[in-house]
Amino acid sequence: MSETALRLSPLYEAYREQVADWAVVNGMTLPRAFGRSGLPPVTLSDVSALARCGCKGPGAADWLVSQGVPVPAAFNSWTATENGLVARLAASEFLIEDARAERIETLTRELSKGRRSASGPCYPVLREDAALLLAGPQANEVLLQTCNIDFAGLDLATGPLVMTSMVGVSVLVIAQKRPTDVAYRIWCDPTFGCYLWRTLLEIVRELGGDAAVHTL
Amino acid sequence: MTCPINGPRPVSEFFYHGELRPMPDPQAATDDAWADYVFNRNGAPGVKREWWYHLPSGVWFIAERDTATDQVLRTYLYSDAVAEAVQ
Amino acid sequence: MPWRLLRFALSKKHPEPRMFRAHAELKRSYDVVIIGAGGHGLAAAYYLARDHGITNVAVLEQGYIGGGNTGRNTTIIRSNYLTPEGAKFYDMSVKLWQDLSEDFDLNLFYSNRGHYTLAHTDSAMRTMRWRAEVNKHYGIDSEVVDAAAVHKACPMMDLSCNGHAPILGALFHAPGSIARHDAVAWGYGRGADQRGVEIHQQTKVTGIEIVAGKVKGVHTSRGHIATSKVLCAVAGSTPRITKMIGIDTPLFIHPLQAMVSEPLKPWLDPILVSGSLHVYVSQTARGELVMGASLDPYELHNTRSTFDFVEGLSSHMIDMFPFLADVKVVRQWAGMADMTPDFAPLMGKTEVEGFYLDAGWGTWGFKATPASGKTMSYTVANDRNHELIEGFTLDRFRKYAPTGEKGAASVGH
Amino acid sequence: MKRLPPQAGEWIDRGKPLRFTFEGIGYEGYAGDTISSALLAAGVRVLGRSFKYHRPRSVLSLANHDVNALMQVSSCFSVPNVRADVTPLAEGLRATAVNTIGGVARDRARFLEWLAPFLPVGFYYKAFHKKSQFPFWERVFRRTTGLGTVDFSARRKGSPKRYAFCDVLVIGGGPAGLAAADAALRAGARVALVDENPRLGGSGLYNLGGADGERQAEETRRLAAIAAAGAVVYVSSYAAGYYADHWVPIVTPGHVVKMRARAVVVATGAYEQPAVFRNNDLPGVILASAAQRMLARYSIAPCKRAVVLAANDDGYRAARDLAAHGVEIAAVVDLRGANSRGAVPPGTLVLEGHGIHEALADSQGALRGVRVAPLARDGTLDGYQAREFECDGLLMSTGWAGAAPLLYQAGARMEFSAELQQFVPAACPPGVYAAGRVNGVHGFAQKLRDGAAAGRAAAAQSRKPGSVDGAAPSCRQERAQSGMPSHPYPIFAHPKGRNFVDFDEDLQLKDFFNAAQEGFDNIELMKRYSTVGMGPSQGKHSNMNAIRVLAKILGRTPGEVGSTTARPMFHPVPMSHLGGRGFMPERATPLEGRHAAASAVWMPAGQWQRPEYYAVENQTREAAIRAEVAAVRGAVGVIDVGTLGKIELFGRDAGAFFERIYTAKFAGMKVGSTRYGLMLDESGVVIDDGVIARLGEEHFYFTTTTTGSATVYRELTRLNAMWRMEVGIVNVTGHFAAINLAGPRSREVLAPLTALDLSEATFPYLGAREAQVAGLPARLLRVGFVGELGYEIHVPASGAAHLWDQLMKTGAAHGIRPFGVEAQRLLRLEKGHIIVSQDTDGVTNALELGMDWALKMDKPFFVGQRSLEAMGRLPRKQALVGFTLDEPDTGMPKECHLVIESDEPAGRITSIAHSPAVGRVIGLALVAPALSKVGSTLNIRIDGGRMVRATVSETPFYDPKNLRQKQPETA
Repeated sequence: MSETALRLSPLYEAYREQVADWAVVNGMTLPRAFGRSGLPPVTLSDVSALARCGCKGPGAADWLVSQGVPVPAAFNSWTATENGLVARLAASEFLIEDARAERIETLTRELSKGRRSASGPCYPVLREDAALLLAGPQANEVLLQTCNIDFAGLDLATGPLVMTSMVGVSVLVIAQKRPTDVAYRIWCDPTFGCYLWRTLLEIVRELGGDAAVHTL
Repeated sequence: MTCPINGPRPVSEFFYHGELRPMPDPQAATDDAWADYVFNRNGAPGVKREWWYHLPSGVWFIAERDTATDQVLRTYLYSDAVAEAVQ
Repeated sequence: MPWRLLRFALSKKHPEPRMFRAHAELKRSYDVVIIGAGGHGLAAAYYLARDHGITNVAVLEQGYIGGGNTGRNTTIIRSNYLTPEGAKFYDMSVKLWQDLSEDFDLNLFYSNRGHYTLAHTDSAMRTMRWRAEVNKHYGIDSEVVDAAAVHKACPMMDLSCNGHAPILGALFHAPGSIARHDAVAWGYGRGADQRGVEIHQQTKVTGIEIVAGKVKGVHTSRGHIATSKVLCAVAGSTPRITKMIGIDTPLFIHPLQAMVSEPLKPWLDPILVSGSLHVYVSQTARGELVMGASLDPYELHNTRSTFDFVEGLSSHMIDMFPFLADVKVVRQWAGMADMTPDFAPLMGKTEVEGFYLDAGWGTWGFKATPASGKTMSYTVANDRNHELIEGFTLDRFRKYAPTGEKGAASVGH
Repeated sequence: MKRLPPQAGEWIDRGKPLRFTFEGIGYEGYAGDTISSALLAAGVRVLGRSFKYHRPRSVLSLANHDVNALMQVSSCFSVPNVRADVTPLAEGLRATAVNTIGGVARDRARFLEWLAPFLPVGFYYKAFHKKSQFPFWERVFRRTTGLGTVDFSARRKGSPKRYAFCDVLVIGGGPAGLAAADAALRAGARVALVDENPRLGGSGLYNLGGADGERQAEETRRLAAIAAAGAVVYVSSYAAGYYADHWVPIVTPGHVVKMRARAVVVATGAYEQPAVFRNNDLPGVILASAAQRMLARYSIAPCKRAVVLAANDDGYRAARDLAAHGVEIAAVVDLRGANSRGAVPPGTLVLEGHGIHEALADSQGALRGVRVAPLARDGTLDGYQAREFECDGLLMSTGWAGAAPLLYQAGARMEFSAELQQFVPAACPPGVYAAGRVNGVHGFAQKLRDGAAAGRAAAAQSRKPGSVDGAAPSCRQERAQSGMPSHPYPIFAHPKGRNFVDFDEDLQLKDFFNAAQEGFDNIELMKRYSTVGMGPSQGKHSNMNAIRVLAKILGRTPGEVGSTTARPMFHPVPMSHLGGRGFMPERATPLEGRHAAASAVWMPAGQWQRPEYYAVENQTREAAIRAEVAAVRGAVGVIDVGTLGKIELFGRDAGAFFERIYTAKFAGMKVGSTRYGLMLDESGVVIDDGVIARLGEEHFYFTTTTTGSATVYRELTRLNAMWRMEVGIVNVTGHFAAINLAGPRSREVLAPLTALDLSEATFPYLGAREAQVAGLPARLLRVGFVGELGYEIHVPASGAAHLWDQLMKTGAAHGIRPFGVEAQRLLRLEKGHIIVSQDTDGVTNALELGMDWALKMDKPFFVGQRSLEAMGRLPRKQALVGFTLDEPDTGMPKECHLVIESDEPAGRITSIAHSPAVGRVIGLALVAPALSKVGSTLNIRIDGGRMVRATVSETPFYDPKNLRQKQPETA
């Protein structure tokens, strides 16, 4: 493993023993490979290294607009951006994720100054989430075995975001339509990350899938 | 149970806090009246306004629920209830 | 084969009389009206008649005898309570229990099994020691034992609980017992009936007449009765009754669920309770495993079942007993528990003269049946709280002096 | 019994023979057989023994209700109470009947039947209870009670549970259910269909009335249409119950599917009901529908020569089915009067107005014949005129009881239909529909129309809730055309009894009369006293007849008697199915791996595991902890405090908000400082404590106890919603890691990692700063929980391991050592700091803690304040004090040992330990106020009942002036 990376993924302990080859992504130590090739019916990936920040408060939406961040109009929905996404959690909280760490750093810096828009204040939210990606044709089956939401019944065109409980952990889930399948992004409190990873991976493996590296 | 923000969800995703009860003015209330407020409950069945919390999203809201039948008549945010009361 | 069963073979006609008479009509007045023909109400009637000579008593029941929580609980009897008030009260109860079958000449299947409250954390071990020390002080047989002793008592149990919650030890309470719950109501009912008490089933109380702060009578679905004393022993329905007379109480009603397995050849001797896993379990005389968990998390005044309950409880049962995976659950049910803020009951006189409460029985009412009958009959007969219930009166809350049974705060069964 | 020639539609695969044993004897059946059908085909007549009298029993229903043919089935381990009538046969399966002594054939417990006269209903209440003798009798009972045996070697199983969603769930794949599914599919609904049989079709494929090829063909066409339309089909599966909001758990062979439907069609059919007459339990006496299932599914002739007891059209259909397969029909005995007979094969003897007076047993105890007697006008049988018929099979077709548990659970209002002699739904709740026999609709064509109507209504409801009135069943016409499917009283007394109403519990007709005589004369009391319906089949074959009997006793109608509630489960469900995988969330701080590498010994703390201490090779636990303590007192230590709750508060009103939720004052608090806070509930009970740091005018950061983080955050957000102050609350518990660096050398360890000026003057005790530490944005709090110079360093969670590594690196030269929870407990005890929930309990109020300095009663308001005011006017109940043990050699008290005064409990120890710093055993205790003065003697009862003495002492025990926390720069 790399001694030099400043950051460790919240999922690191869950797969440390199975990984031999490490890389550093966005300053975070991540597996370079999980040692299985081919496309299994379902894969689980660690995407915690994506840069991320959050904000909340009555003025959060307006403040984000002022920063040129596209704001999803509906509660519990998300919008894709050029290099990431903006998710609206309930009414007045936002999660912004971007592959470019600088973009997030700028926003975080601005936020920490204590921001206020015409509609009220906007507060920073530290987001050190464990971030997972579940993909492949059997991904929905994993969800059906772990959480009580009918993802197949959601209208993906509206960019739905679901806050629910998965194997006993509060999670945030969005479905991303991809050319050949639907991939699910899952975020949870980092201290539940290893448990969530291990539990999901056990089911993923039962279904013939495995952990996989997802290139950010 | 239908969260006003997250929509219908299984009741296991929620935390029940109890009936919405106005707090008497602590200065004006006698010790007895304050004890009644702190300890006593309207334990009889009926339609009650209750605090509920959606655990995964952290949304508090008010549910009007018939505690005899478990039927939820409506749910709304507390701020909306206040707005309604003001009008 | 006991000789007394001979008469069944020898007599042409079934040689048993009615256990409780049917009464076509209510009398115009009674010395005491008891609302609720569950174990508690009937026990109070029994001791009123037997110990205090008060027999002009009506027990009113909206449903049928023992149809409420008496017939819905998991029948655990113990006295290993945390507070001195609780320990002394339940100790009296356990002692009464032990003689009850002979008292009634009715076999209650009072079965002494031993009771283990399992501790999975060091803080739980501390609480167990606290309870044991209080118990021992009052002569109650409780002791803290280690995991090896638990293993000896129940060698088939997985002490690691599937790695989820390793068992560090337990509070062992040797007198812990189970009994045939319905029969308790029948025994008290028959005994009261034989002494002249009238039990009126399918009779609903619709109002209570109060004049100048004193009880004057009771309105029922079958007419009005004059009386100066009303004992309310209706558990989960208490708030409906107290609302009729304008008494506020801290009671709140949550369902308590239970489930039962198919009959199995006996294998589980002790009663086991795990606070961390929310499980309590014993095996009945019929061979069924009777299992319960914690209270439902919200107020509800009906006895619906939830699937969440059987899922959670089964999962934890298998954590403790992995070999039960293929054993089947036959039935689930629920009762309405009248909870108090301090997990101690609500008993005795109230601000309305002649209105006596026997409530707040939450999840601990069955085991209290004899003691509550005994102390409430004394209280009603003498219009003076029995000394054992002084810590349980309603006015303790205005004194900001809750009886701290909640300190035990594991599963309260 | 031999197999019939192969026929179309049979379920067995004759190409796949399977070998198995029953009671140690080898048999062969086919794939597709159940254990019972294979045994019947092999000519085995007795499959089990009854629960109480150990009478020989066999198949009754062949439909998952044969509780007298429960088996212990072994493969790799042994499973109790397996229902042989529906359990698929498997190669090598070994089965024995449950609850016999010495095997089913020669069960030694059969002597119990001789005792029957001594054992009336409820006999066990009437004897055995002499206190001295009960334990003996209890042992006797425990030997005879129970059915199957638990195999302790059975392994843990966790079957995956799964959620599923549909528009219309149809429960029951018989004619009505298929019609409903078909109609709902045509209306465009997403349909799921459940049937407990391995194949769909229900009675449409076996109740053939001799040769109803048309009916079979129509069913087959519909099945194809349903499959083509994409319904999700669950076979060999049953709905365990109906739960609120159309939640229906479906138990499949491998796991539970938790189905959430928008509308539900209950087409669960009906249980055919036995008639009650003497010896109605003999092997060979079966339900007519069971015979039809044997014929059509397993190609077994139920007997060679049959008598059919009929009281409806279905009986004649069964007779024709028998005849079609070459079974001789000795007679059809019709309980109804003249002109009620149906079509029979030519030459068949039909005895109208007759009943079965008794069934006769052969030497094995199986059926050899029946005595048929004419019915008198009062509905009784005239035994003197009985005629004997030789037969080895008696089919009963006298009525049906709706399989209505799911409707009851859904809250349907049921009423008794005198025309149908059946409880039928009068009103169903929204979104729930009944169809077919359970709905009181019995003819085939009628069922199809009823099912289709229900399917259409359900589909419409699923699209637009409330669009269809679920309350009024539109089946009046179909019900009216259903004839009279059930006899009102197919129950016949016999002077010698053995006429069973409940086969599970061996209850005879007279038991009900006797129970009623004893006062148990309403249906609920009757059930509880007699135990009718309490057996494994939950009354599916006994409740209806019990209601009829009680109605007869009371002179009322069954409707007036009413039925008992039908609670889940519909059929018993294995606990592994219910438990599923058993998810148990666990939390871990980002330093879990670092602790493990340092040989941490773990202890649970809620969902977390925390290092209790770090094991050192060749050192005892105590020594390791002592060394950790010594490191903190003498050099420097680090502890992971990341499990503490961490919450941020922003906004103009943040300070005012804190004023209201904590007992301390915050209004004048300086930016860059910290303060200790106690949090109370409304009754003044202490619920949490923590350190509050002011990082900006409108920005606070505070910690809660490890167990309190979620509940404190939740309650604060509720109060914030209610108070409507300008406050933003963010729970960052998991997103920040926290490490407490403590000890006289801590400043030197930290200094190389940060540019922050750590001097006492610029960053004093109780200060709070934000700075870069080891390249990470950090928050530093000068706290003194363990009583030394120390820094609680909070960094984003992903950087925690890096910070830990850097601290260990720079600390190496200073003798740094990680310390665990045990060391911390001792260190804080020396400082007299409380641990909420150890030194307090669920009723300890703030006045009792001796921390009046932390209670700012002069504030306008804080939660719990008003209660404290009121309690302040009342005598206190207890007080928390520090104490020192007088003579440590006399014995060591433990936490929760009692303080005894005047022979009564007067308090308890809450914390205790030997303090190396003080050189004494010190502790905290909650004691009676009279004992709370410094210098008072505490008499403590320890293990073994011995008494030891302690003296109430001032706290802190160690460094009372807190000088060590405020150390100026060390050289």
